[in-house]
Amino acid sequence: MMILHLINQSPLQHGTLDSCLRFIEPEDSILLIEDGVYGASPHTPCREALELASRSIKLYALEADLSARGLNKPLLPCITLVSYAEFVELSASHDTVQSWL
Amino acid sequence: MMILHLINQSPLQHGTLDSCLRFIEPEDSILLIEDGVYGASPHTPCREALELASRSIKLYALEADLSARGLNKPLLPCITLVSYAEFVELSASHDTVQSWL
Amino acid sequence: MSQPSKKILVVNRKSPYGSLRSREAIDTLLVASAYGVDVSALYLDDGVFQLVKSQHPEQIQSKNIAKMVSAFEMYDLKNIYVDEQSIAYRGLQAQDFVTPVKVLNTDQIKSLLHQQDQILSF
Amino acid sequence: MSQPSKKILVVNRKSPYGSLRSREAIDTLLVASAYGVDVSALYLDDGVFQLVKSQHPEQIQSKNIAKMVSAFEMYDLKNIYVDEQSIAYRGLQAQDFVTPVKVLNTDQIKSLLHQQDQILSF
Amino acid sequence: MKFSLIILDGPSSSQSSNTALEFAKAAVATDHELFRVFFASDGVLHGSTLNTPPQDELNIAQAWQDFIRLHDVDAVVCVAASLRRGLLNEQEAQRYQKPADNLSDTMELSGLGQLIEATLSSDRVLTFGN
Amino acid sequence: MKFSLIILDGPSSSQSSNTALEFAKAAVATDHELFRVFFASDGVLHGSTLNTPPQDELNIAQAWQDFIRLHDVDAVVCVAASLRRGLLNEQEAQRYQKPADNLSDTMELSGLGQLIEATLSSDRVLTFGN
Repeated sequence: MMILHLINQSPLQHGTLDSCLRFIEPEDSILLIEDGVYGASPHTPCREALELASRSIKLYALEADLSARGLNKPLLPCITLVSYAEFVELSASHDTVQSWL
Repeated sequence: MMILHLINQSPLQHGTLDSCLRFIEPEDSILLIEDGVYGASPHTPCREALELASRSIKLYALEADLSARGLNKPLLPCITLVSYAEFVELSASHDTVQSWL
Repeated sequence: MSQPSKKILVVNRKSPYGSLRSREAIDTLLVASAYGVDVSALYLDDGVFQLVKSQHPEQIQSKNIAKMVSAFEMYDLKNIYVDEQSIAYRGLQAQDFVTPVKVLNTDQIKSLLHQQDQILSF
Repeated sequence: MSQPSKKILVVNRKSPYGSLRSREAIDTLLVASAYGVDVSALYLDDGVFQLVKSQHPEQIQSKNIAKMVSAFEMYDLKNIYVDEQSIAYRGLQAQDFVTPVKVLNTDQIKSLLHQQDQILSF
Repeated sequence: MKFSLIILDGPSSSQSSNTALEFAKAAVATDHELFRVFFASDGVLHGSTLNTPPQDELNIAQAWQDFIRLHDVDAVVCVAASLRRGLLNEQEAQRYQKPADNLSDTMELSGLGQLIEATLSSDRVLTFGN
Repeated sequence: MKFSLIILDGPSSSQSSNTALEFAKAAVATDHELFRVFFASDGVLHGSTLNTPPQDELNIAQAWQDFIRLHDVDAVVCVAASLRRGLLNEQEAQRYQKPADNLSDTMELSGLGQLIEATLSSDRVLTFGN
């Protein structure tokens, strides 16, 4: 069973992404949305953990949320940008979707 | 000018208390309320930072919030429990009150 | 309900009194159980504080979350899981909780999450 | 208003679009300034993201926070402070911001906070 | 594929219900089915007919109601959460002798059983909130 | 001493307005003065007359309204925040042609100027929220 993990809180102020990263399995994916997209910046302390995770799983970030926040500059290369339509397709292509509230 | 700093988020999941601790001055006080009172437990990673802070400032926690959460067991000895009435008096005896939202 | 049986997990990461989410998760668990659904609960991070004994929220004018949790047994809610690391980090042990819980390590939680048909969060 | 002059500081620790708090802080600053109050703003932690250039929130159906911030100069809001450590931690520099800011180190922020008559947070 | 969505945050307190609406629009545009949208917790406030934001600002509650009407979506508002938060239809307003009602007729008041049913009947359930 | 309080969170989304109310009660009980309570952001939802929680549960919006009436507290609800969140008095409901109004008469709709004035006129201002 592949899980799509949704992270919508800033990894800079909340422990949510760290918790999620403890429980990922190969074939899972993480999608950063809303304030979660701050994790896609190469200048944050979660960079190493995300780069490590990207060896076994896929990492995505919602493009609309990145643009909104002015984060269109260089992002972590291990992160793929997606549209809302691709968000829907990711939800369909994984077996379950877990929101890390 | 003495500041009463209010912390109402759990120091275990949020960076709020850490931010506050950067800016305290001698004669300031910190009052833990709501989920902030989890910081009064001796079993948390903020213990050291609070014990260090307690050398220069006073640390308080709202008793009603501790009781609600079942945290009446041994607490950090550097923390003084206060009632709502004492919360009012602390607000009056400091020059300003800063809520760390 | 005559739907095919599905495994549902309710994940709790929030403290008991900071918001109403703890109660909404509990209500959902009780309703799911009453409907005979194969439902489990996982308490992670500050969520484990929902389960601790000796909660006395009278002074903050709130209903007692621990009391609501202690009804789990009566409702035949047996699959209550807590994260070993979250409770150790908070100085808690299994006997500090108001209901029997199964303490899981990281690998066990990984496999619990990956066995579910749906995961709900509050 | 004929009240005695007081120094008011509005502290921002929240990101621009996760909630409406950023807008409420901005509205408060603009009103305070219009009333001739001695008001300053301090951006800490994720709050510094409110000030960055190139925000394009059209796709998320929100008003542009950076555009609102860039009105500060017109409203004579000059005391806009940012925390050096918060911006360094996020890979930001003073020229990434839409309005002129004063970058303060920890000691300078300590004394800024301790000079205020009232501190508002959103 | 059948999706259900759970909306937990209020219309003016977080971005999450807007994300959920964009998700819902993209889902129906790509020929997926929305089995149900369940508004719980502060999410029930999306059912209000009284929200009046400035003209140049999105009325997200209204946007949800319009979307639900346009696509004939099964939209349920958790009744316990609604009563707590002052969201009433005509019947509940009468029952509790309240002076007004404010729930959109695009949404139905019902219990958590509808959430459980949606979870069992849908291929995927997504929770939006903070 | 003159206190003013700012309430930012809604009645059912956080504990903070209950903390504020207990603070307010303790303040008046110890002969301090409440200059003003300003409800901003989701805090404006405390002005609703329609909240109907279960009998055995605190109605915190009603509790605030009762406290304000009992002690004749100057209570202001931010008008922009209220309109956005569907909290209307009769006048605003008419102006925007909305079918109902739901704001308690214990509170006055007004602008952020009242918040600034409270900040200047009070010895201490406390913000409650998350």
